[in-house]
Amino acid sequence: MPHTSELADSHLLKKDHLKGFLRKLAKEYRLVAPVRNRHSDVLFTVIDDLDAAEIELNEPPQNSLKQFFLPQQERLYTYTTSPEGYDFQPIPTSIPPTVYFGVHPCDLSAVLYMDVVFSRRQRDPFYLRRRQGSVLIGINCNSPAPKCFCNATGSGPFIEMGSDLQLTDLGDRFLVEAGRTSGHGLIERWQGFFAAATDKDRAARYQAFLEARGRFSRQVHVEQAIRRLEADAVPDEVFAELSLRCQDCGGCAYLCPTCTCFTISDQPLDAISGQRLRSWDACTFAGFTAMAGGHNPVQAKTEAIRQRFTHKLRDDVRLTGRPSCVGCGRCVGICFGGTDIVRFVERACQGSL
Amino acid sequence: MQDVLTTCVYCGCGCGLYLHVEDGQVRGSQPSRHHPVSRDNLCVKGWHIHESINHPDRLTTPLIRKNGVLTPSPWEEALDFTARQLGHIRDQHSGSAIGVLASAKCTNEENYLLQKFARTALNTNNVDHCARL
Amino acid sequence: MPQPITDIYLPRQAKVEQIIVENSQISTFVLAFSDHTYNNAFRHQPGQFMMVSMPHCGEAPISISSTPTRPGAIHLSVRRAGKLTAAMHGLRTGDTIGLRGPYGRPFPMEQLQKKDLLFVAGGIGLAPLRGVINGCLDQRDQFGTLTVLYGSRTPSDIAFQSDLGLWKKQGVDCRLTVDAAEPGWDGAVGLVTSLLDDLKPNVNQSTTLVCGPPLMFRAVLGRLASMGFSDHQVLTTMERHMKCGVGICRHCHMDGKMACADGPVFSLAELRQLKIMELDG
Amino acid sequence: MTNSINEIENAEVILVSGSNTTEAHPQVARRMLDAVDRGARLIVIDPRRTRLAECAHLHLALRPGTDIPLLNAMMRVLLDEGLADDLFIEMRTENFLALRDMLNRLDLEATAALTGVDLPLIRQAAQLYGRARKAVICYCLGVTQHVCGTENVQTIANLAMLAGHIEKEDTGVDPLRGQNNVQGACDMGALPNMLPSYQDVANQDYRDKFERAWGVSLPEAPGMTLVKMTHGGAQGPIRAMFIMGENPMLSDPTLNKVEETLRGLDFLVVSDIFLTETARLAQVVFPAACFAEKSGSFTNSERRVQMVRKAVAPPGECRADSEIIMALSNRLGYAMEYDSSGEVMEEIALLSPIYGGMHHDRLEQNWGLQWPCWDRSHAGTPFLHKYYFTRGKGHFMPASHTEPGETPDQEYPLLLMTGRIYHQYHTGTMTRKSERLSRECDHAVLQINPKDAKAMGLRQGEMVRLVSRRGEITLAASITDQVEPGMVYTTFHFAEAPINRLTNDAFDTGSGCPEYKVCAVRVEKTMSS
Repeated sequence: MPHTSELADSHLLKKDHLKGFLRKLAKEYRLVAPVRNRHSDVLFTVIDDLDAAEIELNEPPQNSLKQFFLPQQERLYTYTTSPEGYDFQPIPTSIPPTVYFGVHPCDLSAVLYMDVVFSRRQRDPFYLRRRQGSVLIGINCNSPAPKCFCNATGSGPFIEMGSDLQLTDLGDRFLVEAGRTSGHGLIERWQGFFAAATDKDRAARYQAFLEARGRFSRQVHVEQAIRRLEADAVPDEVFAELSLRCQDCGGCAYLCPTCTCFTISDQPLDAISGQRLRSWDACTFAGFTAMAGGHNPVQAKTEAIRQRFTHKLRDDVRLTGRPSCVGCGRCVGICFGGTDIVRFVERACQGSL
Repeated sequence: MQDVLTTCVYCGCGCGLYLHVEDGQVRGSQPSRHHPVSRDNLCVKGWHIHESINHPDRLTTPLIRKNGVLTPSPWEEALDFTARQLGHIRDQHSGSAIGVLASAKCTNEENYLLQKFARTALNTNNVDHCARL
Repeated sequence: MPQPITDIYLPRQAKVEQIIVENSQISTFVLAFSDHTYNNAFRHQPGQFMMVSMPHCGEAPISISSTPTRPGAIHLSVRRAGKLTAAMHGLRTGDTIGLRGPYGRPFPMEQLQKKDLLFVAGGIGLAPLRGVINGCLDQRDQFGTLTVLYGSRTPSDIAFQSDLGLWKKQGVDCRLTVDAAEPGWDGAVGLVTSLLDDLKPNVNQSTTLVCGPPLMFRAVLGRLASMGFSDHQVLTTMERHMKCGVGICRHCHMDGKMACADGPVFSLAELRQLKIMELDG
Repeated sequence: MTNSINEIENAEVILVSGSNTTEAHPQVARRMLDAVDRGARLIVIDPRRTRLAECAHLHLALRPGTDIPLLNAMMRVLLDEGLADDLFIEMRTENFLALRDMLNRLDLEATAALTGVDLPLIRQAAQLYGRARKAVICYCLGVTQHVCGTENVQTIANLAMLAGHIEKEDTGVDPLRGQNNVQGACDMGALPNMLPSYQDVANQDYRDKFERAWGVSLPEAPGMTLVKMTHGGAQGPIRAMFIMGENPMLSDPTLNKVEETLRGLDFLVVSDIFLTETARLAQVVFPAACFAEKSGSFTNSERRVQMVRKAVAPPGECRADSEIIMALSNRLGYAMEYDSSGEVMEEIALLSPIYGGMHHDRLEQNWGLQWPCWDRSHAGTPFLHKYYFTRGKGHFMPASHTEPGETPDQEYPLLLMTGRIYHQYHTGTMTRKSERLSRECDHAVLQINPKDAKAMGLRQGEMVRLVSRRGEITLAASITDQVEPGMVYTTFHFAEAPINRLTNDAFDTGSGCPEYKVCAVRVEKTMSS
């Protein structure tokens, strides 16, 4: 990671003025940010009342931006059957231009990955209509949370790309780097909020990065696991052991910011009409691969678990040069049986250096 | 777009989960991270709880059996008819000719009201639920 | 400015023009898009598939069994397997269904030119090969000898009988076998591999196209290897559960490849790189 | 549960009996597996090799219905090896001598043989449990759904008291409650013999209290239990029923009898969110709001009372059950006027001591409160029986083996057990509406051992007819060594294969709990196969 941003266009925003800046943004955009609610949970939330919302930039939010671009359940079409035929009507959805504020590097990396998934082979209209017109304002992580391991996946704790504006907390002020044309536009538009950053500020950013890098509480050897998978050197017993513990909840995939598997299904409304839905799916479910008539080419749980980890740590590395695990730690410690990616990496690397 | 914390209905564990509401419909669910039971994850049933809430097969109007067929009817008619029937049996036989089943899936408040209703309005202790199933 | 994005998931209405009953479980549906302009412009390549919509049933991938050399109609040969295909078997001429496609990597027809082609199929597996065979016949001078080996459960299960008859007339070496004979059957009985024993192909000149259930597939591969076919000379088409058809949803994953977009046609050499149940058992 | 769910992960030894925890209580299983990862020992008592049993250090695959002899044998081992907690027994229990005498008379070899579990395995389990400093017992319907369910529970209590494994944090006896608010429905007095907060309806003092609050005189005699109400027959004493959110036409034993009873009623009114098998028989069906469309509270298995919050408006004309009850009550001459569920809770707090400090404003904060919560200053009770048992001293109740209500014979040679499966909930009214849950599991299967399947010439997935003295159903065979030879197992979620047409209506006289875990059946091949 270079020690200063490649984009030298950096500015200062005093923390005192953050809310003022967000208020300006909220006049022209829908504002989404991590908010600590009255139950003490932190969720990316659509903010209607900026003064009532407690924006939380340290504790990572429990949800990611996935649900905004690929909703858990989305209505695609209504259909009708009549003597004239079988007809599909797209369901129009107007997604207001949205600023996603306070996005951590892991989640920014995840959005970049989703952009690839939903436009590499084919441009996915439903993803893109939600993704287009969105502005991402990232925040680098000065103090990674205990479950985080983005240092091992190359997606944090600081990030150089992916956002329109990237913030670094320098105590009483944010260093603001404009990553894209749209980011420059935002700063230009509300330039009264920003002061020019000096080399001293950029040095402070580098210092914060160095300190953040030292704050990870665990070493997860993702790169080694990738090499072991690529060499087909992970013993079958590892997958067998993990699959025995998998309780089939789907939680790891649903919480994961880069798990984009989905299913499409019809829901009848009455005898002659219905709606076509798209919803999250998980490759660990037996029904994910089962074909009509019952045959399943993935015959054992072990193979489903193998698919989950090889996809993230081998296939996507082949495709994009980096794993699609972004080290956010959401799946860690939440698995009913303890079959998370960190345990996989540990097991996969056992007995090798 | 809004996430409302509530309690899962799919077993006695009692997970805290958020229902994701979009355009007045529940379109998803997710666990509460800090809830002592759910602790940031749900079982497969909890993760798909929205599918039964917004399902088109939901009953949406009172039904009264007319000429042998359950027929959509106005609330007032259904309530009046039911009260008349229950009142008739209570008065003709006694409250003990009426049985009331409460529900292990309904709220405490509703169960309280239903047993109170049985014991007061219907004058019977014949109130139970499938506690043992 | 956001660019308008083509709605790749929107099915187009197509009309059932004709239904050919192939056997008790398989029918071929002859379809044309209701939009005539679209229908006339529609082109596919053999080995590709369509995503078929049926009311209340969602979508399923069905391989195209017609040849692009005969445009104007799309043939889908369908075996009754699940909810959607069962609903298709309830269709009548004039009914409409939803279609989108064509999708997937087709058979490499240019590589097959001048080659002797050996087709080995079981049951519904002949459907994706039917388009290739008819295409070869329509451009007969571009291909070498054509041989079709086809296995069925019983004589009354033999599908595509009219095609088989026409192919024979046009000089295709068609050989049939059944798992279990019935009265009146004087043909071969046994696995389709046994038909291979009688063949003396010019292996260097040949390519084999195999399609059938996993057990048959594995048996045929073994036999072909002992006959001297290299993995590059064996082509097949894979069947998987699919939802998007365009390589996004991942239901059809095959150890890193997507059957819908990287396939469904693969050479055996490509498949050998993958951990898949068809080869590993 | 006497403990909180989170305490389970701190136990050193976890003894699970008659609970398919990974399928029916996933969050509890999560704690068990976490505990195992931290070094805890897991003992599973279950006739089937469940997924949890596969993860266990010891699996005692007992013959169904022999819980009491198995636990008695474990207790005898504790006594013989000096692992009984003498101080605890002395300070906190009574009637120990009766238990000791019974145990000392026990023929250990013969008792073990009765259970079908090897004695060394029983001994090992007893030693693990007895030596632990913190040990929990989790049990579920596999223990209670027997004719001797009450004795089974008492025997579990005997074991815990003998080892002194109760009254401490991370230590205790934890019955896992099946349905989301079965605990609350009991707490609220939706029971024929109990007013809210387990105040006996036969007790004049309690009745006086409620009569003053409610302004009417209350019936004295305890009412009929659910099984009695639904099994009275066409000419039974019950002439009308009001059923709110239950589906006895799938959930109750001996369904033919239930159907006869419900069809024979003069009047049946059902309030539900979908048109259930029961609602189809009704004269009036009310469309109810579901949990996402109303506010109130549920009480979970660890006695935690937590808020249910309204997220969306009910569809169509649906109304909350509370509105329906009030409208009917007002029409029947008993005025009910509550403006909110919070107002109802205020009345509950007034009349139910264990809910005394529970008001919605308090439940809104933190994550609810665990009862008993005596008043507004009380913080609730994470684990029960600290310092004293509810009834004073813990009373040992020695029990001996009781045969099930029906055992296999020549005509019905197989033993049928019923239970739940992970992807479905109860009668499937809600879960079967889910595309995903249905995709993963949409039909009932009959688990049968490979030996029995081979003897009958069954193939995997073949449709078979399952017959008992009370009825028959058709379902697919699933050949698996999860069940022992001579046993078969299926679930009750599916209306297409209503297993409760077959189950026995023998029930536990102590609790009224039907014996779902044992009845005699035979398997027949269907014509089509």
